[in-house]
Amino acid sequence: MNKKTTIYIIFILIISSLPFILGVQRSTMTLINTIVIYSIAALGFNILLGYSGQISLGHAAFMGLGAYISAYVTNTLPEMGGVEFIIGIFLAGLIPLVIGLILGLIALRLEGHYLAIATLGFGVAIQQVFKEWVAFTNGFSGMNASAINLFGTSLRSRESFYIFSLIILALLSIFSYNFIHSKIGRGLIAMRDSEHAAQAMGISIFKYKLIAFSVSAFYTGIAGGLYVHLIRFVEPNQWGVELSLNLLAMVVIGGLASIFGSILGAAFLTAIPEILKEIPVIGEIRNLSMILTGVLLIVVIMFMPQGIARLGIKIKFLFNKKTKEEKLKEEKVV
Amino acid sequence: MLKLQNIDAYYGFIHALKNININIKKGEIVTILGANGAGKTSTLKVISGLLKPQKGKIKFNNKSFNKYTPEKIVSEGIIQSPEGRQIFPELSVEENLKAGAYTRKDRNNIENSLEEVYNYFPILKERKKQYAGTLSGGEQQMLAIARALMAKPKILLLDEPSLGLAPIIVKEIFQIIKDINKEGTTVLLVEQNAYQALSIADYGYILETGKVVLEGNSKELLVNTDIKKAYLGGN
Amino acid sequence: MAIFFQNVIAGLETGSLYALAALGLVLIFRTSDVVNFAQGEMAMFSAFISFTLFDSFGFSYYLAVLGALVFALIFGFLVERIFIRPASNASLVSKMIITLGLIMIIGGLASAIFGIDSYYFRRAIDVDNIKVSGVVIQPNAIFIIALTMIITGILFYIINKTKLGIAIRATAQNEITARLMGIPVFKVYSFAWITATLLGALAGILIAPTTNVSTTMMGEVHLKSFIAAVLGGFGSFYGPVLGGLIIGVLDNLVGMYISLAWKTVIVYGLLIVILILKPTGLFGKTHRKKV
Amino acid sequence: MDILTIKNLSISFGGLKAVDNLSFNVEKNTIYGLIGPNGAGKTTVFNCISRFYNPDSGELKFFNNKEYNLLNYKTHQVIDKGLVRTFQNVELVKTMTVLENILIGLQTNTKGNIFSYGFRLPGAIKEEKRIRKKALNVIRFLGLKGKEHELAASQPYGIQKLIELGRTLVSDPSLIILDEPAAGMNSTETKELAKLIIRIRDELNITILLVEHDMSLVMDICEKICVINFGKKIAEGSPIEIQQNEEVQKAYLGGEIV
Amino acid sequence: ACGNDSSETSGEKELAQGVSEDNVKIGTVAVQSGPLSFIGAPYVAGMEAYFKTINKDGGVNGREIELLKKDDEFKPDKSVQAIESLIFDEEVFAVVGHLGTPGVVASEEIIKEEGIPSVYFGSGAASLTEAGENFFPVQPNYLYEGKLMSKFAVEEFNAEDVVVIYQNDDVGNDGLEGFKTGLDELDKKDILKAEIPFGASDTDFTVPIQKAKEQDPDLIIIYGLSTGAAGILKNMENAGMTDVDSLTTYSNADASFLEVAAPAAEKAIKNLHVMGWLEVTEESLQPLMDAMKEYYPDTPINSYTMAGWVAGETFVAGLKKAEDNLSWDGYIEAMNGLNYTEGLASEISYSEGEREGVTQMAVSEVVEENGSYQFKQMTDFMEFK
Ligand SMILES: Nc1ncnc2c1ncn2[C@@H]1O[C@H](COP(=O)(O)OP(=O)(O)OP(=O)(O)O)[C@@H](O)[C@H]1O
Ligand SMILES: Nc1ncnc2c1ncn2[C@@H]1O[C@H](COP(=O)(O)OP(=O)(O)OP(=O)(O)O)[C@@H](O)[C@H]1O
Ligand SMILES: [Mg+2]
Ligand SMILES: [Mg+2]
Repeated sequence: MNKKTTIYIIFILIISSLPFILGVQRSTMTLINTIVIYSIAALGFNILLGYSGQISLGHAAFMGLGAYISAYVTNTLPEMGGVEFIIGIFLAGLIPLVIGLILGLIALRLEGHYLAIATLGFGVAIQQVFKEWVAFTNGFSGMNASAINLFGTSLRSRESFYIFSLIILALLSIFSYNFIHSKIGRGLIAMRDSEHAAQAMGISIFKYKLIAFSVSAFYTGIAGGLYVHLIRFVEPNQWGVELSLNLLAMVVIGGLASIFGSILGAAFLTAIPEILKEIPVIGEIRNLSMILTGVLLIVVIMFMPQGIARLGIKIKFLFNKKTKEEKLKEEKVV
Repeated sequence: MLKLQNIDAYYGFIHALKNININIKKGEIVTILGANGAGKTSTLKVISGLLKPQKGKIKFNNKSFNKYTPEKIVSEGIIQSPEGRQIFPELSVEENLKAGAYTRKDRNNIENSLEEVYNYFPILKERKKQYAGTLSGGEQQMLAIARALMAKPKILLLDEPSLGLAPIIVKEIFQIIKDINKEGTTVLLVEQNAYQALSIADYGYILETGKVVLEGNSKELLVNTDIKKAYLGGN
Repeated sequence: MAIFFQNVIAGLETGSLYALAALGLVLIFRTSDVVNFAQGEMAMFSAFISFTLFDSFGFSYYLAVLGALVFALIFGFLVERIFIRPASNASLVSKMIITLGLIMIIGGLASAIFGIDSYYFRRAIDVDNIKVSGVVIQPNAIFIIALTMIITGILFYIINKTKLGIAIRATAQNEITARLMGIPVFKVYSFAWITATLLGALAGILIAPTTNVSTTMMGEVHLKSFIAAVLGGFGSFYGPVLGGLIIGVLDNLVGMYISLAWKTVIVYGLLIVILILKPTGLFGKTHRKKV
Repeated sequence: MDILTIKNLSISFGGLKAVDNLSFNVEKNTIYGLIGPNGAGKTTVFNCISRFYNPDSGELKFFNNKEYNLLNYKTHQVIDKGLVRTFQNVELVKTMTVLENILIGLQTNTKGNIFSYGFRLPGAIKEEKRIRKKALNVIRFLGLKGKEHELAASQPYGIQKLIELGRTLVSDPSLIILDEPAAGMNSTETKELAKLIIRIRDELNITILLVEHDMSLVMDICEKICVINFGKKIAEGSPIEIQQNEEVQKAYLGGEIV
Repeated sequence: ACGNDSSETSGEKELAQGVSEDNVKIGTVAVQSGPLSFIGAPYVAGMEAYFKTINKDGGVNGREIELLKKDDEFKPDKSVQAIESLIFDEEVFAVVGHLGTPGVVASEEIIKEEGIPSVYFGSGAASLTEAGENFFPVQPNYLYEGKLMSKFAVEEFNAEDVVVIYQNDDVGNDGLEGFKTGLDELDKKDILKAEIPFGASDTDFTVPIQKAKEQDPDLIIIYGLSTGAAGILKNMENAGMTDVDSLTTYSNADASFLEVAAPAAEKAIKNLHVMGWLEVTEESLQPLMDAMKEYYPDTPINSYTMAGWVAGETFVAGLKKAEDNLSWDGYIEAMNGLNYTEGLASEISYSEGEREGVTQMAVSEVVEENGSYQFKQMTDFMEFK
């Protein structure tokens, strides 16, 4: 284990124990939990957009799908001592993965704005399916779900949920880090930067687009599966264009092609509006928190066009000229 | 006519031009030579206003260009055929040429100019309705040069115009440069083909890692042994 | 048959509004490479302006519309200047996020200024309907369709036949080179944003009699205008217009003859199928990319 | 022995016949030049060989231990048959370092899937080490040592061309097709390039098919040259023969003999 | 969350969380920002206007009412957070007027677990009537309203060919469902000729109207919220369907709906009827009008405002009745005997195990008075029996 990994692990341990040390309130804990969940979704989305250069404005559908699947499975399977949750969360990832393949096939023929809007259409259509397919989703009335039940241990408390979801986030982050820094990641990035060169070098655009879409759908689906056991309710209206755009914003604000950026972005977009609402004067005036969130988004883009995660690198650069190449590299991303 | 005085320019942290002084007299052909990455393109970018120098002055007929935008500089009569051709891929060949004539006031003569450049490059006439992006590399290069010619500039900046052209066309290009120079256009020419460039130029500058290391009459430069070694492939 | 025509005409009417909005979108993303998610919000704001002029300031309808158009002109100009231009070097997706921010700002401001209520706003042509062999024809609908055609025609002419058009398309493809050719790209951007905002404002004012003037009035039109742009293909400027009309009519025909509840799924599914068959839209030109 | 045979190749765009019934063979372990006026169809031939374009008709055969009918393969499948190309406009992965760019050339030679890498299975780690070593060898061969962790896009044009060349070399090809490798180089650099190409042929036993307008390079290193115009072959032969061919003189060289 | 236990152990005077000698802290969760704020903003304003009126008169039994507002943007996750914040961080005495079905259903479990009184839901979720003793739903849910509509359709309109045009979301689907159940129970299934959905954000209502017209109905039920319902009416006018009776939901039972719908549907509007659960007379509305004018002059007064007002009324009625026994059990006990008739709603009553909320509704018709339109009650208040 090298120094960098050790630092990361210590960092993660500190972050993860912070809520306990500070003794935050239950509602804050819920907020933190949603941040963890959206981090997972954003991470998946970043693999697609940041690393593979493929856009999707329909990813909310995968998150919704994950939520419905897990709710459905845990609701319909008889009490099996926690096995139903495992099956549920597994399918919450797997089925979106398969549908992600379909989206990948669509993406094979489309690019840029066309892909963006086609996926947007896909998202809207799936959302409509959530509304109409009552047998599976219970339609507009929505569906309740139980708390996570891990082999008889119920993770009802916000704290236990936090630990559990954080472990999943960590595992998925490490997994992504590993495969991004390998042949697979290089293939994705090559496809993003120069499709022609990639093809000439033996990278099958077909295969890598499918990888990008299915992996990111998997992550997003898992996030949905966790979501439904935290909020314990799912209804169709949440999984629309707005959420898809939010995922996009998380990834861009946090930092494209940055795992840590995905998490920062999720935290930014989830927490900022809530924090703003709590500030006395701002909270009182209608929509002021919303307006300010919008302003903040724009400010971040203007002053940190590479995302918040890249800020650290900039600061590091000020102190250490040796990282020049690194900086250059960061600046050229996207 | 055009003067660069003590120019220093950066790309982020890369110091691309270091204290460059270049002087171009009216009616001349001036060439800039140098190895890869020496700063030739950057010099042209500075003149065109794409790269703003940190230090130094750019003067055109004693007017300071430092604050001018690229489009303003074009309307003053300086246009370039940029490195890498940079044609508009989804405009037709003819529309590309018309875009080159954007700042011209004498709209009526544009048709004539079109005929003129088609005369220089007949292949372009054949391809005039084709999307420029689908032209072959050399055809695109011709288009880029022709597009700049359409502006009828006072000073024409050419960044490696012979790149990717067949030998026979390369010859023609140099002939064209001579022709338009005779008609009164001042030319600043960046070339890898040092021998050819020096043969038609009046004056030359040699750049090395962002600095002018040598300048002089092209006749003198042609016989300079250092240059022969470095650029002309002679011994 | 009367029912069929009734649906087609109504589809053309709403489709025209999608088309106007889509034209605006396309103009912006062809020039400044921005997918303007805030187009609907901006249009809503302009519609509110015209309504306020009409309702609270006692302007006549046409004067109020004119006032709103003047407002839109300034509005479009300012948005480009203040929010878009400083980020002109940002990536495509970053610019998307800026317009997302704009949604929040403009939407938030609108409800802070105009309130959250909905208001009825009159039609542009308020005369009695004509009935032609069982089909009810609203003069207002004819007006909307005709207006769209005229505007499309004018834009088509500008884009394809004028110097400004070449400047616009050149800027769209390569801003830096466009500047190297002396094209004042910032004026082009301003032109695009102003025109787009005007088009959006028109769409908003004309849809108001159906959706009422409210902060949420443009949601559907906005979404459909995206779909229209892509369906028709934004390689050309008539593609999005035809796309808008097709969406408008298709929506009604699918609703009438297939299923209202599954209409959305069917129409969007069809969109995806069409795009797979024709990746640059129905009327987009495909050309092999050169390596 | 031939390594590549092209028979009656034709492709047209709209009404334009870019390649017209073209045939030529490239012999193993030679340096073969394809030249011709601008727009003659050279890059298009390359695009057909590397399967970016589908020819309208004709045969494309590649021999590497075995006979491959190239038309049966997709673009990305060509490289592991032993045939790889460079681009007329350098196509590097801009955000990657020099080393990473070269590793891209090993993409199909690398075992492992997303799971073995995601979970860092021992096999994957070993594989990654193996290919890095291989890439570093190529970097050394090209004289780019020390630059491996620099960003590819910030390198001067000449170096970028070398990196692209390295990316092809690392895949252990038996035929490389180069599209205007000397464009943008001055004569000294071109000379270096010529030496390098010969070394590639001699030391690595790689056959080279090349398109180039720089006659000093072509006449220097090519054993055989094919000249095309309007997509048709107008001459084929040794450099001397080509230089003396009148039609080539007229259409292409413009009377110049280098 | 210990208010519960403490009141049980020590005597009557023990106060639950959020209650002090001169203050009762309560909380509400409703959408305040974003596109749906047109529902939440007037709703909360109505509620707050009521509390301010009460406070101005010295509060309830000497205690002022302090209302904490949380914005959940109509999203279930934010709603859960908001509810948790109110119960556990702010420690409010009760939740009043939680708005929005997604949020209400998502946080049902927490409310149930904690046992905190939750009074009035801005939600048509039918499950609330069986959620538990600490739940006090008031406004009729859409299922019930739909059911009652069928009774009016049969008994008041003598309809034989009914078409339901419903908004394709929880509102319209529940309404339709209720209507069909009602018909079933009345054994009149065959009078329903067509069920036609429309989208809440549709921009073209031609198809639903064409489909309705094909049936040549004598009564059209328009089950949808303001914008959509107005769009339907305008299109009926255009299509010449101006002499068919129409009946719409109580959500549209306010003057502001008529203002939006009437101008382009001058003929169709005259045959419009609306369900109502509030006694909307000039006299009964006066206190609301006055309070709104004083505290929120810029906020529209519509059915949402009235709903908020009733939420306030209901909570305060219980508070008054509980007097000083302000533990959660004390309050629930007091509510269990409530029979409140002084407010906007005709009658609100609960008893143990009985959480139906308002079940009495009446139909109003549109009347025109020199160019301006109003609803006028036309039938008695009735229940579905
Ligand atoms: N956009 C850029 N960002 C960072 N560095 C750059 C950029 N453009 C050029 N440089 C660097 O500036 C220096 C000068 O480059 P320039 O393009 O002016 O050279 P040149 O003489 O035109 O070379 P060539 O013969 O390759 O065209 C080089 O070191 C190059 O790497
Ligand atoms: N995708 C395409 N669509 C239309 N025309 C094309 C396309 N690709 C190539 N062409 C045309 O085919 C002809 C041959 O092009 P090609 O690029 O093969 O020429 P080349 O021999 O490589 O020329 P150069 O030496 O200038 O690079 C050109 O005239 C070009 O305009
Ligand atoms: Mg250069
Ligand atoms: Mg070529």
